[in-house]
Amino acid sequence: MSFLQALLIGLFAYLGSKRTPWVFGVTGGWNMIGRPLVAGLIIGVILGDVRSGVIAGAMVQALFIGQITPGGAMPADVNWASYIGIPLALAAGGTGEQAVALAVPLSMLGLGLFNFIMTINAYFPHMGDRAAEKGDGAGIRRATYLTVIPSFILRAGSAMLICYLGAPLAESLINNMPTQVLHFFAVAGRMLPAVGFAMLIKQSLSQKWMIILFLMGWIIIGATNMTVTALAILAAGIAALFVMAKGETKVVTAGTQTDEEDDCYEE
Amino acid sequence: MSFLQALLIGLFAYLGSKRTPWVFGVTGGWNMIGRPLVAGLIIGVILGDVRSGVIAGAMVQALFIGQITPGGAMPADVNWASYIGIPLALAAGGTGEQAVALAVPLSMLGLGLFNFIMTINAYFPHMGDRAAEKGDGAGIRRATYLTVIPSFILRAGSAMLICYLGAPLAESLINNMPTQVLHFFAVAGRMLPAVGFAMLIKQSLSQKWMIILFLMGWIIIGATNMTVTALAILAAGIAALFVMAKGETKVVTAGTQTDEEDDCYEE
Amino acid sequence: MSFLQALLIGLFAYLGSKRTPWVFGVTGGWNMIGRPLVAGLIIGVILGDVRSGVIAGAMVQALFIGQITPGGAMPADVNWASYIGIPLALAAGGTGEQAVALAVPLSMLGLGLFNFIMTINAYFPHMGDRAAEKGDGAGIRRATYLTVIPSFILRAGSAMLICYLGAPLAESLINNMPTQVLHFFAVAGRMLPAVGFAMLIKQSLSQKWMIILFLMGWIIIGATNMTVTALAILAAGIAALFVMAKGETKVVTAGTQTDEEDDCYEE
Amino acid sequence: MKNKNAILSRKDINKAAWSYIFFSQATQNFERMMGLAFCYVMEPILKKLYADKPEEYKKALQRHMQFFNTEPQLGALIPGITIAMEEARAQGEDVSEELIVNTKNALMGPFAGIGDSMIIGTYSPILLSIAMSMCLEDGNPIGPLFFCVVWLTTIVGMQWYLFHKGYSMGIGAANTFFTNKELADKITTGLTMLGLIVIGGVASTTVRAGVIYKFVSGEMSISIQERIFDKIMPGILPLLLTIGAWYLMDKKKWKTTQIILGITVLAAIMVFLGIM
Amino acid sequence: MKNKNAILSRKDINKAAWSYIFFSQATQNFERMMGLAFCYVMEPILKKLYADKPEEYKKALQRHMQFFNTEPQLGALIPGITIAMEEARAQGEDVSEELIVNTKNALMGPFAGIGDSMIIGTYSPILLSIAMSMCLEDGNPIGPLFFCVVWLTTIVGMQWYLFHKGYSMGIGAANTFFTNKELADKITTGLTMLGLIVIGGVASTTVRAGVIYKFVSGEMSISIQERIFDKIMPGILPLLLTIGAWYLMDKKKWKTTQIILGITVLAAIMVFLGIM
Amino acid sequence: MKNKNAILSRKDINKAAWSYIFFSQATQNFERMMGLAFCYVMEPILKKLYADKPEEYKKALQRHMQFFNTEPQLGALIPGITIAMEEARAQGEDVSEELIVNTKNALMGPFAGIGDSMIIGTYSPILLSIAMSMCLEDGNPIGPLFFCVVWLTTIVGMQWYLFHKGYSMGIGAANTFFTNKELADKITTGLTMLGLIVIGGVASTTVRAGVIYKFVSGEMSISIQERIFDKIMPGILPLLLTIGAWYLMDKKKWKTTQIILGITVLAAIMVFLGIM
Ligand SMILES: OC[C@H]1O[C@H](O)[C@@H](O)[C@@H](O)[C@@H]1O
Ligand SMILES: OC[C@H]1O[C@H](O)[C@@H](O)[C@@H](O)[C@@H]1O
Ligand SMILES: OC[C@H]1O[C@H](O)[C@@H](O)[C@@H](O)[C@@H]1O
Repeated sequence: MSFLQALLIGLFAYLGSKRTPWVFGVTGGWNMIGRPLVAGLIIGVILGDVRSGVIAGAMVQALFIGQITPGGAMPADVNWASYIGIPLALAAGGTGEQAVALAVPLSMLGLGLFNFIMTINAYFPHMGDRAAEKGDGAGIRRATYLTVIPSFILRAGSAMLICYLGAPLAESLINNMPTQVLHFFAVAGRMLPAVGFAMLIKQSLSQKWMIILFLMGWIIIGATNMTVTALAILAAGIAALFVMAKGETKVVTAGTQTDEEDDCYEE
Repeated sequence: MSFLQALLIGLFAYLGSKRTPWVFGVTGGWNMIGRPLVAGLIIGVILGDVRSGVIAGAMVQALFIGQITPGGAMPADVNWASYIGIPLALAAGGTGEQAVALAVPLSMLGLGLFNFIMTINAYFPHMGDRAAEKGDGAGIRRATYLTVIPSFILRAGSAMLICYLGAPLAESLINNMPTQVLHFFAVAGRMLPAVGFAMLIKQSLSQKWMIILFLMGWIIIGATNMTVTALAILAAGIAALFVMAKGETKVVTAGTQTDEEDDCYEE
Repeated sequence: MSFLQALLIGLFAYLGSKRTPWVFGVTGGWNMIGRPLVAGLIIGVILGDVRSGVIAGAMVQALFIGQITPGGAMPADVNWASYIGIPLALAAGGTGEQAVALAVPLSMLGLGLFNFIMTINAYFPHMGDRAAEKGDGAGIRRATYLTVIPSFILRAGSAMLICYLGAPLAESLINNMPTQVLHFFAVAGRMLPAVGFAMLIKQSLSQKWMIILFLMGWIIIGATNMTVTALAILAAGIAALFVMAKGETKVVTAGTQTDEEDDCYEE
Repeated sequence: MKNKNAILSRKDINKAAWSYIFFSQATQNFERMMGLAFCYVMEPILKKLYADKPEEYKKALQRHMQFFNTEPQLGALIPGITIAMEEARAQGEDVSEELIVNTKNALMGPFAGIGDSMIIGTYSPILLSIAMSMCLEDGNPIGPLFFCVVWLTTIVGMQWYLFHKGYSMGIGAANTFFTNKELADKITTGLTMLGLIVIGGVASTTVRAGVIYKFVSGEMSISIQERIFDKIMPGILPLLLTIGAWYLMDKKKWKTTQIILGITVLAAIMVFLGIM
Repeated sequence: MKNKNAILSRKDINKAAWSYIFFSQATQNFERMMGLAFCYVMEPILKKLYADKPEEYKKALQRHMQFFNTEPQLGALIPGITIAMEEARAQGEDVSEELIVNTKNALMGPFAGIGDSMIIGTYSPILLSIAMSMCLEDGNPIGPLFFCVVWLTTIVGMQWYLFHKGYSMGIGAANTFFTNKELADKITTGLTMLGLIVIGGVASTTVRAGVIYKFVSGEMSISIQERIFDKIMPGILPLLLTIGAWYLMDKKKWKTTQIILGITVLAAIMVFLGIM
Repeated sequence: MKNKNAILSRKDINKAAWSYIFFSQATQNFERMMGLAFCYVMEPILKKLYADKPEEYKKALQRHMQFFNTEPQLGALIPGITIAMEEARAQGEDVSEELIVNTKNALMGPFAGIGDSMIIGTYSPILLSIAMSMCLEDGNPIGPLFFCVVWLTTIVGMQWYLFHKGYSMGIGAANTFFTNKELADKITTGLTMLGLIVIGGVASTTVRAGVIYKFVSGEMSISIQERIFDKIMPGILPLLLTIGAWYLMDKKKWKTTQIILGITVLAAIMVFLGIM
């Protein structure tokens, strides 16, 4: 990997990190450029092998597809997985399997960096406090813009350096990796997405019995030719039927609760 | 096409038109003989090519399958499409595609005839009025039977004449039709049924959210091996579950509106 | 079939009969060893042809899969079907089809034996009554243990004898059976399970409209790739949605029935 | 339910039922729709009922010459009820002319709506699509024959049943329908839902639209339809087309002809551009 | 919930549970059904409880010799409850003989119904059909072995759990079941629905009927099954057969044997005519 | 709804909306989360509103420097509402500082929960899985391009809409949300259900686990996966894995890292033993 290539990858690693404002903020950055699928295309273009990049991106994406970060709690660092795992795998002549094998451990290691930035960034609001006290609008803007710097240095820097310096190591690592170890990462990589979905279920489940809905979705996709879009429409139908069947009544019932009952609407 | 063949086709065109009483009224006439699918078989028998007739009938049928005529409002004249479109296409040596290409424009043109008959037929009730005033039962019967005549002349006549005289024109038309034009009619023909279904949805939808049911049916057929019969059974199940889940309550609630609680246990 | 083989088959016939306590009572006996599927394996081992035994067992099992015996009412004697039908078929060199052809009539004939045992066994409770009157615990135990004997003699004996003596007859029967008769038993055997399911529906149906659920299950399995397990999960979802949509309301309504409103929050 | 000393015989009702089945729609026109035919069906009945009251007979003829319109097949219940009401009136019961006319008018709307969507819009398409699947590939006549047999027997049978049912229930039929609102609601909702789902299924096999354009760049050739639309959902385009047509019709108040024109123009453009 | 100064030890209950699991159905007969076995299970318990009251012991033995019948596996809850009630009575609490007998009688019906349809009619067919799919094609012993292991462990485990649950909840168990009607209803409805759907699925793979007749005319040969019935819906014939059998059984009160005979005759005729 | 004599122009709101879209998450840290960025977005607005009240301006800056956290994309409604409230306050309406802060705090929780599960947890996986299916087999760039275009336009559009909606509804938006509980409940329940079903579908195509071990005995070789697990249900193992992970997380309070470790160790053992 040439230095320029590593530099470009570092830059995009930063653009796809959580605190980047440049491309429509978190929407175009973390949630778009930061996605392994998109990263795969970008890295593929940079390294001159779009095909392998996209395939590796899609395979690494599967690891993190259901991942949410409630309240800033990151279960695994997608950024290093994408912007270090994929390029090193491609550089070593590998593709999807190799990218997954690197992404799994890198996503663990990257958590340290993520939490470090989340911690040091706590400095800037205090700078903002002081400006606010003085009614100094420019000071607030300054504090905001300065927050960009650590993220830039650490994200772009780490990705660039590890890609550039780590390439030979990664190459020998991957080339000498016993097939059983590669197989282990593949197996683990296929199982690990369960964690993201478990978080998602926990987050979404307002009532315990609703877990059955998750199971229904699983089974319907497994036993029919539905695409996810079709499933979403069907799911909207099921939800609408439920809400309408149940909801209608409330209104009727409300009617009976004449005089004093007004707090019975509680649900 | 021989004159006799054209004559027979004209006759069936009349028997499949909306006001024909002969074959169990509207049920055996308009809604059966009038259907392109059935017309295809009849025309195929008359022209001596059952196979092509049935295929053309089925393909033209697809254009109008969901069509309803609420309050006499006809969106497209199925009669001309069936009894002029199909025979002319067969006579020209074509089959399904050609029949569709002729059926699309003919179904538009035929609307004029349909509305003309609907208008002039308004004469006969006045004849009936006069008979009623005089308590003349025979007069009412006479008015009723006379109504049959314009329909017969116009429907049988138009189909017969156009089939007989139009055959050479249709032949040269179809044989010289650029493939792109044929392709255009095929494409339009596949898209046009959307209109019938849109009318049907509009007619059926008592509450806005129920549009999701239409989508559910669409998706289920698309993603499974269900036949329409199977879907109808499944749909009956969904409807029953909804009605029972929702309906039951009303009864219960109704119970609570009385002062005596003993019927609240009602299930 | 050697005498020893017939003896062993008779023994297992008894162990799989309804009143056998030995293998975790009715659970391991009648409901497990007594199932044609399991019987097929056992008989296969005894006769030295596991493969044919298992296949015949599975095919005979299909005849009785939905069978219940509410209040001791047995629609068809599975025991003879399994422990006489399968071994005789295997002994005659046949397998599934032949086993079914023998199982159908044998299951009818066996009913006589079943009802005979159910009747003579009514003797033992009276023995128990006398012991109870005298407060004689040992007497009760004696009565209980004695009940085992008729079942043992009749079930083991009948299966053993018919298998041993009937083998030549069955062989000539099966070998000389016109193909149309064999075909008849196959056709009847495929249709007869309808009876078991009809009983099951009758037993399960608390409200008439719920028959639609049976139809839904039928159609879903037919039109998708769902296994029965997947269907069971989906069914649990449908049931949960229904109960939750309907149930919720009752609670609310129930709330209105009390005089104090404070428990309206009940969920 | 049946009048003890009925004036009308079973034969009279049978005859009227056949008249209705054959003629219900035969006089259709924009002014009175099914009015003349309705009077034609009633005439022999009225003749018999008011045999000795010529004035009543005339008035009765006139009231059944008025505008009447419904889905004729499901609507077979209505003349049945009407005959029972006329019979009661002829027997001197307290059935006013207004009540008779109002009952007809009150019933014809709901029966048009439900009939159009359930009989013409749901049941017939179900049969047609089964029949089409039987013959589309090889032009086998079994398809149309199957349709004719099943359609004719079930629908003529239904009309026969409803006509007699209407007569035997008499005015009670109308009452049942309008007072037990809850049950009527349940049935209507259930049928509507059933219908919509089935219509969706039939539509998905009938409306079709697909992009034939392939993006070609160098050696690579990407079918837009297979690569994009089918991955989102097979049939996404015709679905959008149908929902779009409904939207324009329902929300934007486009007329049917405008939508037909719109689709035709759209098809022409797409074909011209080589997209479809 | 558990009695503080219990007379019975954990070991006593365990022993009774095993007695029940092994013997519940061992004395089945048309007169008392499970009666004798129930008494047999209770005997050592009663002996201990009424060690110093021989008259009570005799009366207790007699009351448990009475008719008793339920689905024995799901019904394992009932002897558990009964033991708790007898223990309470032995400790001098206000538990009358009638209450004990009535509780048994009140519970045995629902547990028979639910047990038959859920355990024998739903759970067992699910396992069996999975097992059959594992071995039907090549006679692999894994099918029956799978069934034995899963069935035995789950059902024996369930009985063990229910028996102890019954004992530890005591009379409360019965109360819970009968007073919290709403919850009981919800559960019953839910299980019934689940069962019916699954039964439908299993039935569709088990009941089979197909027309083999082909209509031949000249060169054309039309398979009636493929061309007509499968287009309507694959499996339409066995479905009609099953629903028909249920209809005759439920509405026309046919006996099981009559239906078996009917189907057999039908099959014979169809085979004879070359239709099936 | 809109203030008649508004101080803020359309341009001010547009500018603030863009600030928010670009910077909402840019200052994220463990202490204040989105606090500083929120103040940054409000600053030009506050400057204009309190142009002649420097003390008010300072206090306003300080109150928007406080802790704030929500799902930033769905949460775009909140700054919109906040601006409207500040404007009302500047115009002398009775809007206390507490009310402004409390409204922000009350809304941020629900919007975080719904936003995380619907936008990040449901909508994004839908798009991603479609996109992945477009490119996985041959590395076609159309997959990621499709994702970028659809995601960016819809989500930026949504933020833009919500921000302006929040401003135009003002405090009414919050009221609507919290007083019409029934509607809010319906929507939340519906969306939750929709989300869970879709998540289940996506999970089934993503989480994978299969046994490669084959039982070999003599000539016979039985694939445990195909012969047992697939017959029970294809995908039964990953389903159990996912449900197990959720169970440990939800009921046993395992931490995410513990579960990741657990799965990794499990995978290692299974691979080592040659089972997976
Ligand atoms: O949970 C709400 C919200 O918290 C933080 O702001 C981030 O982790 C966001 O990604 C998340 O949506
Ligand atoms: O809409 C009710 C009814 O109106 C007219 O009578 C005709 O168009 C019928 O086909 C239609 O069913
Ligand atoms: O119906 C309840 C019950 O009755 C009898 O005891 C037996 O036939 C059992 O198999 C059945 O479960």
